[in-house]
Amino acid sequence: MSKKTYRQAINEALRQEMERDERVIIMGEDIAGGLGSPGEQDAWGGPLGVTKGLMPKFGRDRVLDTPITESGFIGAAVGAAATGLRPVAELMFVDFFGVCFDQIFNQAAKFKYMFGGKAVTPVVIRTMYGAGFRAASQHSQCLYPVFTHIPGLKVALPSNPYEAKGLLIQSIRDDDPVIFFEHKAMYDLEGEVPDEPYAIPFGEANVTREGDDATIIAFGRMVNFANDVADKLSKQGISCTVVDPRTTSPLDTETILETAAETGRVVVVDEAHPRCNMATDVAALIAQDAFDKLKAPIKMVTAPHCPVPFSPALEDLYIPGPDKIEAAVRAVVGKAH
Amino acid sequence: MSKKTYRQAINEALRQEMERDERVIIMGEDIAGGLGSPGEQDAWGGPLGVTKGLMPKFGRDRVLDTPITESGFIGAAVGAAATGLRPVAELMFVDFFGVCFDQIFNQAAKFKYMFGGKAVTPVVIRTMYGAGFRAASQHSQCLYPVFTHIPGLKVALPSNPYEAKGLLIQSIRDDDPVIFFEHKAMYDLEGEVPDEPYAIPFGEANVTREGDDATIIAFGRMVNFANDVADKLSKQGISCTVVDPRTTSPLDTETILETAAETGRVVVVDEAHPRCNMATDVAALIAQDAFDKLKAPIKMVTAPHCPVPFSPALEDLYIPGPDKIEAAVRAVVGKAH
Amino acid sequence: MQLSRDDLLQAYRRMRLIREFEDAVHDEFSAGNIPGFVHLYAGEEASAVGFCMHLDERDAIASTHRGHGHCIAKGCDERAMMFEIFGKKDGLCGGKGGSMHIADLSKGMMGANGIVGGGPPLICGAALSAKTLKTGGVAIAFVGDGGSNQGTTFESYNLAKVWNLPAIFVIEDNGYAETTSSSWSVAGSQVDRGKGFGMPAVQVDGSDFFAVWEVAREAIERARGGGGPSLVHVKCMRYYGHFEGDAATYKAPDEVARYKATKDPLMLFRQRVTEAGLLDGQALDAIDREAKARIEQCVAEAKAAPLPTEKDLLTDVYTSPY
Amino acid sequence: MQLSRDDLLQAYRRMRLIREFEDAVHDEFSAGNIPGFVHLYAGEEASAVGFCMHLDERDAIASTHRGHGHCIAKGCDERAMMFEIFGKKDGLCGGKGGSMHIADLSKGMMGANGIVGGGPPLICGAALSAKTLKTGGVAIAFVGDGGSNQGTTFESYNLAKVWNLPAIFVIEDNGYAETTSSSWSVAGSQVDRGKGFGMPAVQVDGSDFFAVWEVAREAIERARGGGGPSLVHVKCMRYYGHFEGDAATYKAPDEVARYKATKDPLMLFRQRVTEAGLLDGQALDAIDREAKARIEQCVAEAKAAPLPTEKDLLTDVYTSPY
Ligand SMILES: Cc1ncc(C[n+]2csc(CCOP(=O)(O)OP(=O)(O)O)c2C)c(N)n1
Ligand SMILES: Cc1ncc(C[n+]2csc(CCOP(=O)(O)OP(=O)(O)O)c2C)c(N)n1
Ligand SMILES: [Mg+2]
Ligand SMILES: [Mg+2]
Repeated sequence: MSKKTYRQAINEALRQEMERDERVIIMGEDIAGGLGSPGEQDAWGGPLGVTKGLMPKFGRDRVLDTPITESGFIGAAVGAAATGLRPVAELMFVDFFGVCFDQIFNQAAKFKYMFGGKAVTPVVIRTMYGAGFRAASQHSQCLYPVFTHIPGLKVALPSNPYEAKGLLIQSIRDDDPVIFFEHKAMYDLEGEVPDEPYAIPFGEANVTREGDDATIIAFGRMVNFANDVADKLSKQGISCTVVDPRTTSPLDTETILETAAETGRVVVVDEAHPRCNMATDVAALIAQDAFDKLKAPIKMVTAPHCPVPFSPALEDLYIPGPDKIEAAVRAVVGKAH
Repeated sequence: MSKKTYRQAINEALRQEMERDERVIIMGEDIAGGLGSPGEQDAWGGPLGVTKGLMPKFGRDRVLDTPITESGFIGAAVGAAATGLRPVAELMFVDFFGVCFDQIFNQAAKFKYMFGGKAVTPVVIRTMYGAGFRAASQHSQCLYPVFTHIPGLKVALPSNPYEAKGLLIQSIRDDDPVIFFEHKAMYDLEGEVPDEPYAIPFGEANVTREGDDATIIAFGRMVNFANDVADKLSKQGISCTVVDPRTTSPLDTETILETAAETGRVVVVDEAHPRCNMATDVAALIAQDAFDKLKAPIKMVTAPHCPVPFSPALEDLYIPGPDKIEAAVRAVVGKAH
Repeated sequence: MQLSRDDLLQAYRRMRLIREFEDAVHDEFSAGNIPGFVHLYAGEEASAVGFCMHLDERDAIASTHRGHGHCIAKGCDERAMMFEIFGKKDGLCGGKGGSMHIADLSKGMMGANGIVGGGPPLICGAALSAKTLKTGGVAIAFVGDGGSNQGTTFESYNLAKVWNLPAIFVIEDNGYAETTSSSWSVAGSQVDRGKGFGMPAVQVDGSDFFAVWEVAREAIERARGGGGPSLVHVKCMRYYGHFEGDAATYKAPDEVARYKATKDPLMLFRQRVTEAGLLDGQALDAIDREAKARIEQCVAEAKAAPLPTEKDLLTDVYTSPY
Repeated sequence: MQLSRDDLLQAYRRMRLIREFEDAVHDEFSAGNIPGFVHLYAGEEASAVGFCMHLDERDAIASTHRGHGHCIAKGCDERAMMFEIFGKKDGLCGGKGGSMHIADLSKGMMGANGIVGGGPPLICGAALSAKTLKTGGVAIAFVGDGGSNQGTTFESYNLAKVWNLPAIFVIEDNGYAETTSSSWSVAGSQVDRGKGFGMPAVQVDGSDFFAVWEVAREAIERARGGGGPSLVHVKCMRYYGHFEGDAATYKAPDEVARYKATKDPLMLFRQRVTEAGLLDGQALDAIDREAKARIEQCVAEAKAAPLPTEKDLLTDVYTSPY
């Protein structure tokens, strides 16, 4: 166990799984870097350095730089997964899914079903998401609700370094296509991470705080905001349960329904665009299956219905931050507090 | 006013708008047909004959057949819309959006915002959706929840020929990118359709049945099932309100909340995959903003979380049909009935 | 000529089986016994068989929406295929895929594909597996003339070349994408496009099994030997409509009939091998009869077979726990 | 030579303005005054200006993530651009777009684009508008060597050709896509690819403004005259890292310095016009001084300018009622 960043945790998971299983290969644009160039090789290790050091260790046959052809190489990862390899492909920013989604949602996700069960497609797609980087509308989206919508895909949203390592190892060992979402604003976040490999099972939520007054269900980076709010409010006599579902597909509906029922007051926090997102998904689930336990309207805290703006002055307003979460919790617990 | 099919209504809307405005052009794969071929021209008028007759009337300069390059021609429609035309592009099946979504969601949807308001992109994308055609996993999806998720897009889901004509005319006259969803199982559905052009404003739901016991909110083809169920149940003493939101983005939240509040018992019917879909979107909205009026858990009736199967024996079980809607209504109205 | 007598019999048997299969599906569809979108391969048999004759279990192919021929050529079980097309539980894909998704990964057949241009990236992956796992395998993407314009196809050319993959792109140019002529939709030429990506590229007459077999041999040997990808442009003719139900009015009235009379690949094969004294007509007649009987039996059994049931609806979505 | 003295002054002014703009943005980014992903065009000026000199308000261009140079060359206001890059309310895009989405449709500049390969389809659309509305306009997509491998780019080549659009594809090959050499990532050659789609295609030295200007003239005249699309492969060099913050260690240590010393497009322009006696050094020096002062002023004003506020967050999402 030692302190590692989210970036290091991901790198370590990749390294350990590549050591364990020769069939694990990784590919993506500049995940090593310098290919064909006269200068430094492994020059980048991915645009934010997440895969740095893997090419020198495993060689270019297992760490494949690609041309800028997401349909081509993500489709290749899918095809390779269906024929014996266990590829981890990097879709640099999830915002780029629009040029290659077919290979993910119509091919990888559906092979098993369309082929009557006779396909196994253990492909992982690692991808960056989220706002806060001043990266503007086409490099800041969440989009995991879209992947969650598709049967046949699994979707992991690690909220800290520990989750990142364990969920990525599970993603690689899992026999289904997994989309692994890395929040770009968390790469430098530190946390305790065991040195040995470990897998966190999918569909098992993590209850990060326990409380009586309200239940906050939050996703990805938002879990950290929710924890902060819970800690702050607990000093003010409002105690909150915080649930990190860890994966949106499968979703741990049991824990969500139980913790919602316990307090009867629910806030769902989702950084994604507000329509047909995880906030609505979870709120609807509760309104259907834990309705009788609810003591107050469910509150959703999400980004507004607009593209992500560039200007820091606007982007800071765009992100569903701790203030908005706190206000929502205060609203559901009501005057009493 | 005369009886027309859904297919005819769409064809008529296109024809009348092309007559009205020279800037309206249409494009797509085989929307006329026979290009470069020795035989019949306008051979198909689209794979299901929806655009038949438009090329002979308006010529190949305004009715453009395309190669099979959805990114290319849908992007061209977007670019043309930003530079003075009002293109209506056909994405044959919405299932194909995975090869071209970037031009829709990162380009068309975001131009206005990214460019600080200084862009107008009046593009319409007509597309076929839905199950029931024995067309299997890659030609039967709904996917409108994905488009609804994206700020900057508008999404229309006409439920019958009257709605189809009016909503398509509005789509074409609207200055924003509109995705117009045509259910492939409705093309032969007949209904009364005025001969003259008319536009149905976006974001105004249509209440197709009024009742006291439950509110059914349904989308697209499902509106017809909901109407049938309401008619059947009304004979058995259960009276339902049925709401057809007509557009999912914008969504008429006011009518939804009002009609939900009136009965306090809500069923939402969505043919789409169940996660992060319109059923969750509307259920969550109500659980947040009309919670105090609810008398029973909200029920969602959707397709199950699996790809659309080919075999008719399975596809019939897949579709959320009248039986499942009826059962849900009976469940929310409870023992009383 | 390096085709043995057995090879020749095998080639003819496969082509005839495809033809009978497609004719039978056409009849059954016309009679209302088969639902959905069904695209038939009749007329193009020499392409699938000319390539797949060189392949074995190490090798993979990806097909198109017009996939029955590639399936049979790659050794899929025609009986299970027929069951599949009828949507039956014991179909090759449990009735879940149907004609447009017919597949058998255990045979290296990675699927018909409902997405035009869906196959080429997958084939880069299969070729990458072969290269990485050093199986000696190659991978072939069959692509239509229409599919040759899809961006995914071009990306795959480039990827296969820069990764030096054992991949082959076979453009089956039957002159039409739905109703649209390839003489209009394809700017430049297939061969020049291939060369633009630095790949060896040739055109071949798809009515001539032997010509196809020969260019296939070269491309596949090159790939197996580490020489990288190639492109082959096969000119051919589809005999039925784009999908079942299409009257193909966009074609010249006598286009198909003339081709059948003068260039049918099975007819030309028969002519060639009998004239050269390699096989006699009786052996071929026997194959014709067997193939017909076999397919009739497949249809009869498929019709009688049970449908999948409710408990099949939600299986096969995931492999690991969900 | 058909460039007047005014044209020459204008060309040099535009190139110098781009260079000053980029140098200033580099300094401000390094000082921590500019956030986000910023990609600089310094070194490639002759390409943007060599093409855009032939364009007027009928014409449209689509750019890449590296868009400042194309903006300035197409006549966007450099002051509003600088405001935009600082995220200010009076920026060219109200501060909502930033460097990666800088655009001005009123000037025919259809935007920098955060999506590699995003521009070519849009340009087919602008060219279609020009053709349909008979404006006489042409449309140009600037594409990087990396972007030249994206499927959308190839689809656009084909579409432009089969629709016979007045479109030009300019591949700005600065040798790298991020860290990856175009000598590795681009199979075949740009020119052969263009020809594979039946387009006229040529390569040109992007350090030589006059050479660029000449091939641009030809391609644009052809397009305006109804002769359809062309491809131009411009070889050039970017002086800064891929984005601001990148140390470009993948390049040879002296690669940029040597190019700057021997092939800098502004230096070569100056040499050429002074040696030929077309302009004197003083006129060019004056432009240098003006450009520098102008950009300094833009930066100073941008820094002092107000930010957008909460009421700007939800505007500009839709045009018609929502
Ligand atoms: C991405 C995508 N676009 C469009 C279609 C609809 N479609 C199915 S087959 C076809 C024509 C294909 O033509 P070609 O590639 O020449 O194959 P052929 O049918 O001639 O065998 C089209 C347009 C599709 N299935 N997928
Ligand atoms: C679809 C997509 N894939 C990847 C990226 C990430 N990316 C941004 S710029 C770039 C390199 C582009 O190289 P090139 O086209 O040569 O342009 P240059 O940066 O050299 O001007 C990459 C990979 C992106 N923005 N969009
Ligand atoms: Mg074809
Ligand atoms: Mg480059």
